[in-house]
Amino acid sequence: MNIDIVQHSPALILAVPLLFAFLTPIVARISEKGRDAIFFLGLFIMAFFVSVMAYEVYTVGGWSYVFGGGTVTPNGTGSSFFRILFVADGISAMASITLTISAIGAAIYSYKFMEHDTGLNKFNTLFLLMIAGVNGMVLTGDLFNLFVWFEVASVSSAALIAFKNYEGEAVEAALKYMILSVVAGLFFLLSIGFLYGQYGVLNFQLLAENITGTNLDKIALTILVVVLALKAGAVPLHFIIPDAYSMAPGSVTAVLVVASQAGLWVLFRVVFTLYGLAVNTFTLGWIVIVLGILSMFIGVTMALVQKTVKRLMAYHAISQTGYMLLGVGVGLAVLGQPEMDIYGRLAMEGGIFHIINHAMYKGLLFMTAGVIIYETGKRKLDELGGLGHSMKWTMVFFMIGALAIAGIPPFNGFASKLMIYKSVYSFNPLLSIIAMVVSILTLASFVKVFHSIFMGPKDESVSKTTEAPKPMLLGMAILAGVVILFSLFPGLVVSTIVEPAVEALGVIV
Amino acid sequence: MINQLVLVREWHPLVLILIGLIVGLVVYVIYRLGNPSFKETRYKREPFLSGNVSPGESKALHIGGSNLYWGFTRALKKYFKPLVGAHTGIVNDYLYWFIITIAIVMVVLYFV
Amino acid sequence: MNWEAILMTIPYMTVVILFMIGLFTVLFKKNLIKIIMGIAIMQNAANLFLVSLAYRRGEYAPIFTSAESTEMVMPTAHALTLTSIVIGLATTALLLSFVIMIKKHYGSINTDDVRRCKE
Amino acid sequence: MRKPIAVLALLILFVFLAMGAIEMRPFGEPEETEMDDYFLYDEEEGSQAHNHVNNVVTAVLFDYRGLDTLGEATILFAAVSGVLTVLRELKKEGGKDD
Amino acid sequence: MNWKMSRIVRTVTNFLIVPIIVYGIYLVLHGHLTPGGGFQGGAVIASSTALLIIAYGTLGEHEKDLSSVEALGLTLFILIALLGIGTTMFYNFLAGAGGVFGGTIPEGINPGYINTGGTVPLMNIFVGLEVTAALSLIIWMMSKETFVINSEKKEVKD
Repeated sequence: MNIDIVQHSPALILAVPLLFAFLTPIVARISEKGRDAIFFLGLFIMAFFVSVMAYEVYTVGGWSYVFGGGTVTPNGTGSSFFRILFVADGISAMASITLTISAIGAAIYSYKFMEHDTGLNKFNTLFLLMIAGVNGMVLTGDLFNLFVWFEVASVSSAALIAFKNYEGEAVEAALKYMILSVVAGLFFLLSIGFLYGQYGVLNFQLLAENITGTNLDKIALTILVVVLALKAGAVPLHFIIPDAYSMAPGSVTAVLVVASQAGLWVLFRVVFTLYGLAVNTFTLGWIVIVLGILSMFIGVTMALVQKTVKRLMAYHAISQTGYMLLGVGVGLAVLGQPEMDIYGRLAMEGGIFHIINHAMYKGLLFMTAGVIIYETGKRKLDELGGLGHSMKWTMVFFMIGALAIAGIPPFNGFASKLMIYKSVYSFNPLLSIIAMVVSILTLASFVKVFHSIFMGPKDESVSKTTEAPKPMLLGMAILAGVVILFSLFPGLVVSTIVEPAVEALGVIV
Repeated sequence: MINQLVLVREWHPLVLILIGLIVGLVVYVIYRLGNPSFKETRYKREPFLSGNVSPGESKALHIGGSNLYWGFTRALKKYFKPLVGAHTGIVNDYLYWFIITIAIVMVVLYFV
Repeated sequence: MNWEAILMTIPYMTVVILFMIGLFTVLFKKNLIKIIMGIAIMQNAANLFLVSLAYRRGEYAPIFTSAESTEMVMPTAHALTLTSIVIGLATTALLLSFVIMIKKHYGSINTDDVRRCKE
Repeated sequence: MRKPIAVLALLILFVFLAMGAIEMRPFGEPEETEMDDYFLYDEEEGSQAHNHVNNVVTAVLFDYRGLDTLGEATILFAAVSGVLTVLRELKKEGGKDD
Repeated sequence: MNWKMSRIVRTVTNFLIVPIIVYGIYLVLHGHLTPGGGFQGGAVIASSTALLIIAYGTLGEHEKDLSSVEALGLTLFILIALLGIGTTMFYNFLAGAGGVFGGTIPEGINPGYINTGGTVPLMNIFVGLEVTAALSLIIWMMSKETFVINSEKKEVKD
């Protein structure tokens, strides 16, 4: 039997974490070491398949994987569209790469971080399930299958948020997250019903051929956009995000950021691939832009008044999501206007480049916050201080993350933000200025965090704390290394990873 | 093509790091030019608190967290008060926002 | 006014009304258990919608024991409904377990009291 | 104050969804049935040859849309793991918090 | 503390459980021929667990066993799906091959033969296993957390 793992890699990316998640409860009965071993084994096998798929996508091109089809077809023909398809293209490759790096960093970090907790079998299982859910969301080419993986990601993230069940706030955050996700998921199901009832198909490509922009299409589109914006955490649907990010265990939060971004990837797929020019893209683009501007501004101003570390960072995550929405919204608004196309493309490249940058440095920042809570047991900014004396490496990692998120020149945050500023300026100068103001406020906010956590005199409470354990430092170092790598070679990253993703959305000049 | 334009010609991270190193070198040279006869004594480093005794190295000297942008948030109280007030923590309110957003987007998409 | 065409949309109107009842419950009831009941009503509305999309007038269940392939209703929507029923069950179970824990920690299941995470 | 706005939004939503329901195709007369007819009957292979199973819904559930079923079973598994996680014994006092 | 219902209820439960489980297994095994399948059959079998919990007030210390059974069912399910990877994942490689569940079905209306369907009946069985264990666990965890503990408290008070 001759198996071509390159062709099968999209399916295996999904199947491997699922298989290892299912094996975890069985192996855990035999030995705890074995449980941890298969946890990491699953992640590394998945990383291998992700790199195989990404290499093929970037060198040769994308393909569709037909589940249960008699043969592997290069781009899906005829009846194979009636089965479930997985699409290996620039978008899914980039999203999977982002997820894999974050997940490996977070997994190594959590090896030590979760040590004092009970119920680690479930933690490992749910962690792998969440990764599988996010992978399924970004890879799938079928509307109902998208709903299924959306729910997998929601259920497992909610369970992970409530992992610290001895804290009432954690359960409360998980409950709110779950209620909002379930209600959103039901709206999603309703819009799937509208589209299926009209066209009798569920595949993205077949739907895109059929959609003409009738009233029913518009209703379905509205629901899809708002639901996916909720998953991504855009203002005014962001309320669950700070709760969830701040109450989840520190190691999970880095992956939760990527799980939220999966909503963003799917949103781009829906508005570009599924609808495209069938609806008024100018209006739709402005809706996305307004959501982005609101997220940016309200996120950052809410962050200024926060009093706990992780909540503050969660509001910054919302604010950074605004940049991505802004970039892609501008790209959408100018879709079909040839004279503006070049700026639209640049804006989209900036927005999409910002996604992977944000996943890296925000994951890093959440991990440093986790270290601080792990070592001191305090989460309020007022109670902290002087930790720079005892946690040198954590401080360095925090500084890398903070400078990157604030868009200070040599770092990768600046590269993507500059692309957004430049292109958005030629679309509408005011939007660009707002984006810059938000960037300044971000810097101000992180100066505050840095000052109140790491600066200050050395006293007894500081001398009790020690540097974070080695596995946690390694987990942070992986993400910090990626941030520095992206900072040094932004041109290379944009031309290899980001451009195929933009092309996969069908925006080719 | 655009990326080359933006990322390479206008700025390049390596160039910026180089500039940073040069600036660091200049700073170091200026630092070396300082008067080497400076002797650090107790009174030269301590803050002047109108003749009061300095509290020394303690938490009291550290301005932390919520005090740092006190003036800023107070000046913009009119903006912050309704904004913070909107985050009520009641799950029904969050659902209201969800429904309101759907309704607004639906009206906008339908009529514009 | 084409009354017959409107009559043909009564199943869909039922779905919309049922969905709205569920949504109303979710929005305006303060008891967490009632909110979950509202979610269950919405789930049933969505399932009903999918099943009603599958129907073709005068045709039979898609099983070859009793019907020819030319006289069967559409099978996909039935499969989707089965999937969404199980999804609904799983999410409801998780929500209820959260509520049990909330009751333990907060001593109340009124949403006005369950608001330690705010601002 | 938010409640009246929410009621208004709910009404707007109701109007739009009802409009959508009226614009839907008539009940029981689907127009586009290419996908479902392929599951029931195939010109080349014959009706049952390619779904291998008498019960077409099961064929769709486990063969054509098998991945959905895997996902659905996964959700159940995740929910059970979640229930076991949330309802596990609360951590005892002592030890490092968080 | 062992809380249980009256002897009548327990005896009736003992008699009822067998037909419930048999009916559930029937639904699972005939999933590819008649309405039903892994989920429905599993739910029916799990209802017997609910009956046991109500009658006897306990399910014993079997949480880990049930969890393992559930995981085992899913593992076998995904392995069956992966075995089709000679062509693609979820390919029905057993159908028509003549082996286990490999019979061919005649054209048109037929009474239904159980030895057909390829991987579909196998997947039904594994999903049935998973659903049985999963629903039993959910029911047991929730009743342990709510009514079993509350009734124990009541007994202590008396």
